[in-house]
Amino acid sequence: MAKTYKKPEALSEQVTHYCPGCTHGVIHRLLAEVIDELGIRGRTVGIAPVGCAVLAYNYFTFDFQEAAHGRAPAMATGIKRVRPDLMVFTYQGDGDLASIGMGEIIHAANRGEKFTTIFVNNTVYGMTGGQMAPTTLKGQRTTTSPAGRDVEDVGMPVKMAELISALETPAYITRQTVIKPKYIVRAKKAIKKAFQYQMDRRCFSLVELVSTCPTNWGLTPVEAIKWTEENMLPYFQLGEFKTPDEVEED
Amino acid sequence: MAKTYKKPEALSEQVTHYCPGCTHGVIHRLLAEVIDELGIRGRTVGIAPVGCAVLAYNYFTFDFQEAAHGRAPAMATGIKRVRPDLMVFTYQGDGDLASIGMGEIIHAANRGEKFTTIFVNNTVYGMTGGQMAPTTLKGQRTTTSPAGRDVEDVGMPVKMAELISALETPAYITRQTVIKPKYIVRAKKAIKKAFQYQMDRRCFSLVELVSTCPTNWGLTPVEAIKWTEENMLPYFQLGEFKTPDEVEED
Amino acid sequence: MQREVMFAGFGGQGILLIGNILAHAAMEQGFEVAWVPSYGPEMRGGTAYCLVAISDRPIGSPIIRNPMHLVAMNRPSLEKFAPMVKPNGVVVINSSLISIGAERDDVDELRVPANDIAKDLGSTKVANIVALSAFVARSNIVDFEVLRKCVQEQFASREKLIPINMAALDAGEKAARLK
Amino acid sequence: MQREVMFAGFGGQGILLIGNILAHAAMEQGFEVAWVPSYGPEMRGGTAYCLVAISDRPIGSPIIRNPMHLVAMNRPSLEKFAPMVKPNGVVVINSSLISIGAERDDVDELRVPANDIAKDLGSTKVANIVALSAFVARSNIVDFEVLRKCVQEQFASREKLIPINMAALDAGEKAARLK
Amino acid sequence: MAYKHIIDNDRCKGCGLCVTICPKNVLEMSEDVNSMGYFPAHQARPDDCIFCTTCCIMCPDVAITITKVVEETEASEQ
Amino acid sequence: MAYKHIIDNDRCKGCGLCVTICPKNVLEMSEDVNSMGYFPAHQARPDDCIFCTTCCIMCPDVAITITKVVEETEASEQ
Amino acid sequence: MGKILMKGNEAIGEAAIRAGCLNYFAYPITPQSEVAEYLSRRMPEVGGVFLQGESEVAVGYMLFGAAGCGARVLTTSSSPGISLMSEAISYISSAELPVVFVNIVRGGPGLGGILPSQADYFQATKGGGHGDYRLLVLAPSGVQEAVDMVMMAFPLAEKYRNPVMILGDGLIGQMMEPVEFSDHLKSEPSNKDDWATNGMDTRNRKERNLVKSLFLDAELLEEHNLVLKAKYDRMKQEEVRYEPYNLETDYRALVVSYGTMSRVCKTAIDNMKAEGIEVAMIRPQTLFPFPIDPIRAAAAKDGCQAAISIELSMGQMVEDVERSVQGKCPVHWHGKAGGEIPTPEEVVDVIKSLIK
Amino acid sequence: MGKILMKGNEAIGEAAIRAGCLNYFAYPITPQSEVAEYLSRRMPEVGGVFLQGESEVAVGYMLFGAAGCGARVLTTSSSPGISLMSEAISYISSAELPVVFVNIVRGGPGLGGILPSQADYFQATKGGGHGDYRLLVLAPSGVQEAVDMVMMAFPLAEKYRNPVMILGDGLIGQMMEPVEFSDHLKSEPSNKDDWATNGMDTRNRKERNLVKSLFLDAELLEEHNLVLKAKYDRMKQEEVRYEPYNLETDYRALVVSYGTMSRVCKTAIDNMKAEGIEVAMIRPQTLFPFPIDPIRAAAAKDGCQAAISIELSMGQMVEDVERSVQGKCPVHWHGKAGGEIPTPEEVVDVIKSLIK
Ligand SMILES: Cc1ncc(C[n+]2csc(CCOP(=O)(O)OP(=O)(O)O)c2C)c(N)n1
Ligand SMILES: Cc1ncc(C[n+]2csc(CCOP(=O)(O)OP(=O)(O)O)c2C)c(N)n1
Ligand code: SF4
Ligand code: SF4
Ligand code: SF4
Ligand code: SF4
Ligand code: SF4
Ligand code: SF4
Ligand SMILES: [Mg+2]
Ligand SMILES: [Mg+2]
Repeated sequence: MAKTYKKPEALSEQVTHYCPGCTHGVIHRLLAEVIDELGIRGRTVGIAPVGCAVLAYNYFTFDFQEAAHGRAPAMATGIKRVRPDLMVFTYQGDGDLASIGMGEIIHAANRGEKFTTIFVNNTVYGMTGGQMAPTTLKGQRTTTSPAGRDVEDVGMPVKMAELISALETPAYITRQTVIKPKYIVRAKKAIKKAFQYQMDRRCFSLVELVSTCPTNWGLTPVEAIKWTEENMLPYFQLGEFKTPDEVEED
Repeated sequence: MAKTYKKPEALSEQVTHYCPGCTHGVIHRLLAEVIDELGIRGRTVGIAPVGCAVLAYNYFTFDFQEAAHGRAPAMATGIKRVRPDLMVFTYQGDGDLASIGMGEIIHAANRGEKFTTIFVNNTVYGMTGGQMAPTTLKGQRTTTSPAGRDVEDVGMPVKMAELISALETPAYITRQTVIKPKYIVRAKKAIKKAFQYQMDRRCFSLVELVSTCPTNWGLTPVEAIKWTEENMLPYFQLGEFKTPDEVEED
Repeated sequence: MQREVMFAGFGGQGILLIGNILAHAAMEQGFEVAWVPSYGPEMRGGTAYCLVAISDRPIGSPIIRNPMHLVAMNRPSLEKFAPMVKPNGVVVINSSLISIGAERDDVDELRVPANDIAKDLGSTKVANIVALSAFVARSNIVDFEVLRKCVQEQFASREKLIPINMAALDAGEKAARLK
Repeated sequence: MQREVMFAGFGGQGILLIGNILAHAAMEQGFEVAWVPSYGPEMRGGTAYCLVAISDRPIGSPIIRNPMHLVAMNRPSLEKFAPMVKPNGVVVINSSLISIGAERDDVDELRVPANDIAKDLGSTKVANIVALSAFVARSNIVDFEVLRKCVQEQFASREKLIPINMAALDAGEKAARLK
Repeated sequence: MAYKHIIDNDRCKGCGLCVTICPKNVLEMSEDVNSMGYFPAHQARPDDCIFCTTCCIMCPDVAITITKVVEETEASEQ
Repeated sequence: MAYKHIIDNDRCKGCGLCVTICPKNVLEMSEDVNSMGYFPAHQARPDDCIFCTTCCIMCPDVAITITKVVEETEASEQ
Repeated sequence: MGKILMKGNEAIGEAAIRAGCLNYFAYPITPQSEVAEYLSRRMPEVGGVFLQGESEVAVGYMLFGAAGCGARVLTTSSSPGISLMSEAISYISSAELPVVFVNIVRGGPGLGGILPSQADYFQATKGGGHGDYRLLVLAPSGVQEAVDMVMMAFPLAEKYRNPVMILGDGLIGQMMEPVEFSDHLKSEPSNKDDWATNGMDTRNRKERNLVKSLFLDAELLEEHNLVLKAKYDRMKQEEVRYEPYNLETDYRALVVSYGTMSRVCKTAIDNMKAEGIEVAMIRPQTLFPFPIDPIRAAAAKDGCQAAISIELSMGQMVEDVERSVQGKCPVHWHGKAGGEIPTPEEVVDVIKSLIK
Repeated sequence: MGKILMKGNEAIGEAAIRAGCLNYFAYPITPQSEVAEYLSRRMPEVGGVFLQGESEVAVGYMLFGAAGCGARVLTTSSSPGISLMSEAISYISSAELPVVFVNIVRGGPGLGGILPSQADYFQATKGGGHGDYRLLVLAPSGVQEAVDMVMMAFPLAEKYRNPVMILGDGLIGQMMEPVEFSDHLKSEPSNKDDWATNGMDTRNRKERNLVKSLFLDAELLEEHNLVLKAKYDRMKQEEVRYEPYNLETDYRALVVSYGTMSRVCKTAIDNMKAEGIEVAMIRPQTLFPFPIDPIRAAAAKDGCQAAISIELSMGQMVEDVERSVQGKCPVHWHGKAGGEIPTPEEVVDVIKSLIK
């Protein structure tokens, strides 16, 4: 059963600036592994968001662009339109993708742009100090919802995977999580599948990843995992919401 | 059966600048009738979009603001937040609401802002000369899709009512049309219902109205009605997509 | 010297086209030219107009409050622009659709029943060419033969339209010379 | 004269708080003061620091490359900031966590086992107050009694924390005076 | 007849929608241009009109009005 | 034993996720601070390790590596 | 109430409330997010409106809508966020709505950095948006002045029915200084019934109000722009504010500097005075209207060998200084734009290098 | 190929293709939508990319992405649309990407009108976005010059790895004039392998490329800004372009005017010459870098009684004229900002009123 495990080539040596236990690190590694396995490092362009992952480009070993807050899907569109042969992914947080970047992600998905979006949903604006995000859970306290998210006042948390699945244009849309090894393995499969659809120039793909932000939640990494499981997973249900195929394949 | 019919008080005397047979005129009248019937003219604020209806404020007799392109829902939010007692509606075209204003309408709907959106879907950018809109039908020729909308290239037409209905926050979402008297009567009912939900401070409401643009379609008004019926209605299906009530009421 | 011609009428009357042809002819003849359309939401109102400036020197502002000449294809256009024409300008009036006159005694008014002439030729669509031709014949703003060539070129890609348009050109010229 | 104190350590050590208390005390004593934190994504790295400027005149730039004094609560902070301190400044070193010294012979180095002292008092949380107190006692940058008052005010809303913090203050002062 | 059916010549843009929609084939387009340059609709067969308001409901330009021809008795009744 | 389990002391941020997740309770947090100021994880009971890589999969900082201790025969077999 | 030690961002939030502004729309961005965090707690306490918009673009139009119906309203943001509002700022200016914007400037261009900067001077004073409009721009040099300027901004915005921008920087937002708050201002702009879409029923005059910026007709747009211009000209007459420093001496150079940077310049000037070298400073408190005449007069003084614009940017205000000085003496620029603030020593060296 | 009569907007589209720009992203807006309409037909013919973005904000970043991976890329828009791109313009400038923007300016502020205007001068030359950056700004005065400037813009953008903006107006976009197209330019910027994210596999040098604008460290951001500043300074040295008009005479006044407005000024100057009054003009063809030295020299000439900035705005370029003239003679402004263009007669009257 035993196997070797080491840093993928697509990942740089640099120690990340992420807080201890932050799942951004796990997701980075999965991406790097998939890119290694597909052998596409030399023709991949990543797009870093504005959010805690703004420095993501430091942690990979292939071409990167850094977007403005929320606009990664527009940048990816620009790249894919002029260079359809490149493999392009955006890496975006929930503030980035679901708040300021709502228009861009919906339109890129609707146009069926052939890139992949990795959507890291941790229910808060990590980088700027834990403000409320569109995905903040009902009653969840943040620095700008000090009394807890009041859904009467600001509505329900947005379910991006479901929302984008409501578009008519074919796409691959899935929600996974990385809070435990078994989920991590599935998340990696989903990312790989998304990249494969892109390689085949089939469709847009979005992998939403239910993630943690121990620092801004005020929890230890271990508590954060538990909190995610108990609070996020019941609302942000895991699964495949849409595939471009008539009959689902794996 | 006979009844009298005259210009509602909420409508001004001015002849509109709309092209002959353009359904913007019908929708204006319906709005004015509803406002008259609810007796809310003195506390209503309309928001004109940027689009053919940019001058809408000339045709009504109550307070109006004019938005920037796509931003009417943000303006309506600003008004309703500081003056919840005012009745506020946005009047938006498909370029305005579904293209540039996608982020604003989705977020206003998701926050459950208590205003009403009248969404005039005529599949093109009327005012600027008939360019492609997100709602342009498959294969439809426009000035920027001269070979017809290629859904492989730019995706499927967006169904706004369905998309917004995918949000979790309660709302009243319906799609109607105004191409024939029987539909017009139903459209008016829907508008009234939407305003009533607003009066009761229940929820956000959106009335999508399948409309015509004879000028940019290159058709006579009568041909335009027929085209709408044959091409738009099968794709943009009429109906109520969401109500804030557990059990639907009328 | 710079001369300007205002063409005005309903949308659909081919106003922009005849302005374009005149500008083309002037260019062929070696003049500096500029063609300026009305644009934007005004078009919704159903009116269409354009201004052509022709000069032997680089053209300053081609947007001119007082054009030298006017070709009015419908009544609202005549009412709007006739008062602005410079003294001694030519004012062509499409008398098929316009019963009134320019109400000016300092301009050269030329009434041409362009729609009627065109109808006689087989299609009211060429009323615009009739009016253009009459205007050029009267004003001599460009050489008539150059105009003829340009009309021909204009319809080069839709060859079967050439005869009727050439006939319209002749009819317009005739209408102008008659007076 | 303007004097500046850099407080530095891990996030969670209460660095910003002791800077704040010192600034408050200086203000109470009639000085001009400014308190400047580090902010933004640097915080992710786990470090926290702030600078307090105290002066008898309006304060120019409170962002200072070479502060007069340093209170270093962990080793990386000492390594980073010790070389920047102005000659003759006071450098307080939390010797519970820092085995090395400032490596300077022109500063007044004061080693205080703040965490150990705090642990003896019942909670390592008050190590920051121990260090602050030792610093003030050594530098006399503000009147110790004013500082005492300000610490008390700081915890006024959480009264049961007052005794341990006052004890920390005394212990810190003692540690400074001992040397 | 208790109702009056008026097409405002200067509001009508000649779109023809009322003509198509009238169940009684009452309306036709006029040959005369109006002040805006349009050929407005008019009642070609007014006697067939049943005042159903269908044309009013359809007209995008509120050019058609149907008013009650008020008789004294009716007016006081309301 | 054919595998080697290494925790890179200077990459580990001491989040403790590996400790919680290890099925064999091999890992524990160390008492000594590392260069970044964190208390890293270490193998308290290395003999219990079954090299299942679970901890590697969980670690957000790629601080854990498992390598094959290559013997000549094995290497040539591959 | 005496002095309290307060963070600039929080003090700005508190000042707004005391200025009677109970409506706040914003989007988080470093280094000003504390304003939003503070007001998310405070607004519910005072019955005000706090809303985190989905983006700065949306926030711009929330402000428009709210101000358009007569509410006193504030936003705070930082450089990229202000860029995203620039269309709205142009619209709000054209619609003549009194909105107060606070820009806690960070390093640019692009994502840049988050440290103090003055590189949005052009954007604020020449208009980031399109068309002929002007913001009234106030530049505080410390927390107390930030508070005072917020209190001042609302009446000014309402006097002119024009947006006012307060240009701070990361230092002013993040630093704590002692502040004192003056009394609360009265709450309602007085004349709003003439123009606000606050619902006809609530007004005496039963005509509808219209808030808009479209003028398709050339003459009407011209007229509108002349009205706006008259307003900006009036600001130039009535609202120029600046602090003279050491201007009464026989100075050998004139420094023009504002905000955070001017604090350092003061220290530098004091230090030079101690050495026997007199240098004067004009510190613009309004960046628009700019203190053109005072600067020209000061630069023209006998013995003044140089005017030096010292900025946390690569040379923006210097253009206005050049315009002001009109050749009366040579104009120089010194600045930094990375986030580091020049030290007094550096400033002294620069000044010395420019005078004999 | 001889002269053909072509609409400005279409000529701009065609010129881009001939400049080897096969990538176009835009959003419709009057008065420039014909560029998009034209290119929606032409791009497929030449195997290029045409994409109508969902908004100008998105278009700004499509340009960023495309240029970032080495493509030659164009957008066209009009005033409010450019405001929405201002964040992107700041980012693109910081990331040093060669993008060409065309702004067919319309009346502002706000929704304004759609007639010709020059009221985006400030926005274009001082930066609508945040931070220290500069666009190289070209101002054509007719359709032929618009074509020439588009052809010129791409090599300039690539020379400096900096965005270039062409500032036209509704007249230039909508009018037809005779144009001649020069030969096609070569297609690929040569040095892109050094910086573009075009995929490591396609490059010889196997290091990854990074396109970004974040510099959290003060020193690095400072360094970056100094690199940018050096570039702008170089532009000031090498790229100033202007047309002198009647400058060889003993003129009594100096007009500074550009674009559409300058055409009218030429007519006015000709008319005055006929009357025996000599007036000179400097017509900036680059608005940044601005022809500061030529204007100063011209204003300083004996007999020149006034410098007059004549603009389709309420007074924007006049500030640069003031800066340039440095008190050598009085500086005046004349302008309109509604959409109507002042007539030659009006210009003559203004000039006469300012000279003896
Ligand atoms: C236009 C703009 N607005 C705001 C910001 C400030 N900002 C930086 S990151 C961020 C939120 C990031 O949150 P999220 O996308 O959820 O990522 P996370 O940090 O949680 O991974 C914000 C608001 C910015 N840089 N630019
Ligand atoms: C920021 C901005 N971008 C573009 C425009 C130009 N514009 C005006 S109306 C319009 C499209 C309107 O189409 P739609 O919303 O469908 O309304 P319709 O005219 O069809 O009723 C556009 C793109 C603008 N005014 N502002
Ligand atoms: S703030 Fe939250 S999201 Fe950001 S690095 Fe820390 S834990 Fe991760
Ligand atoms: S262009 Fe189309 S939408 Fe606009 S008024 Fe004309 S018909 Fe109506
Ligand atoms: S009222 Fe009815 S019957 Fe009469 S004209 Fe109108 S549609 Fe026809
Ligand atoms: S529907 Fe109205 S506008 Fe159209 S033809 Fe009939 S009366 Fe005229
Ligand atoms: S490899 Fe498996 S058993 Fe060994 S430490 Fe890691 S999780 Fe535990
Ligand atoms: S999971 Fe990784 S970072 Fe966390 S404690 Fe274990 S080895 Fe260290
Ligand atoms: Mg997040
Ligand atoms: Mg439309």
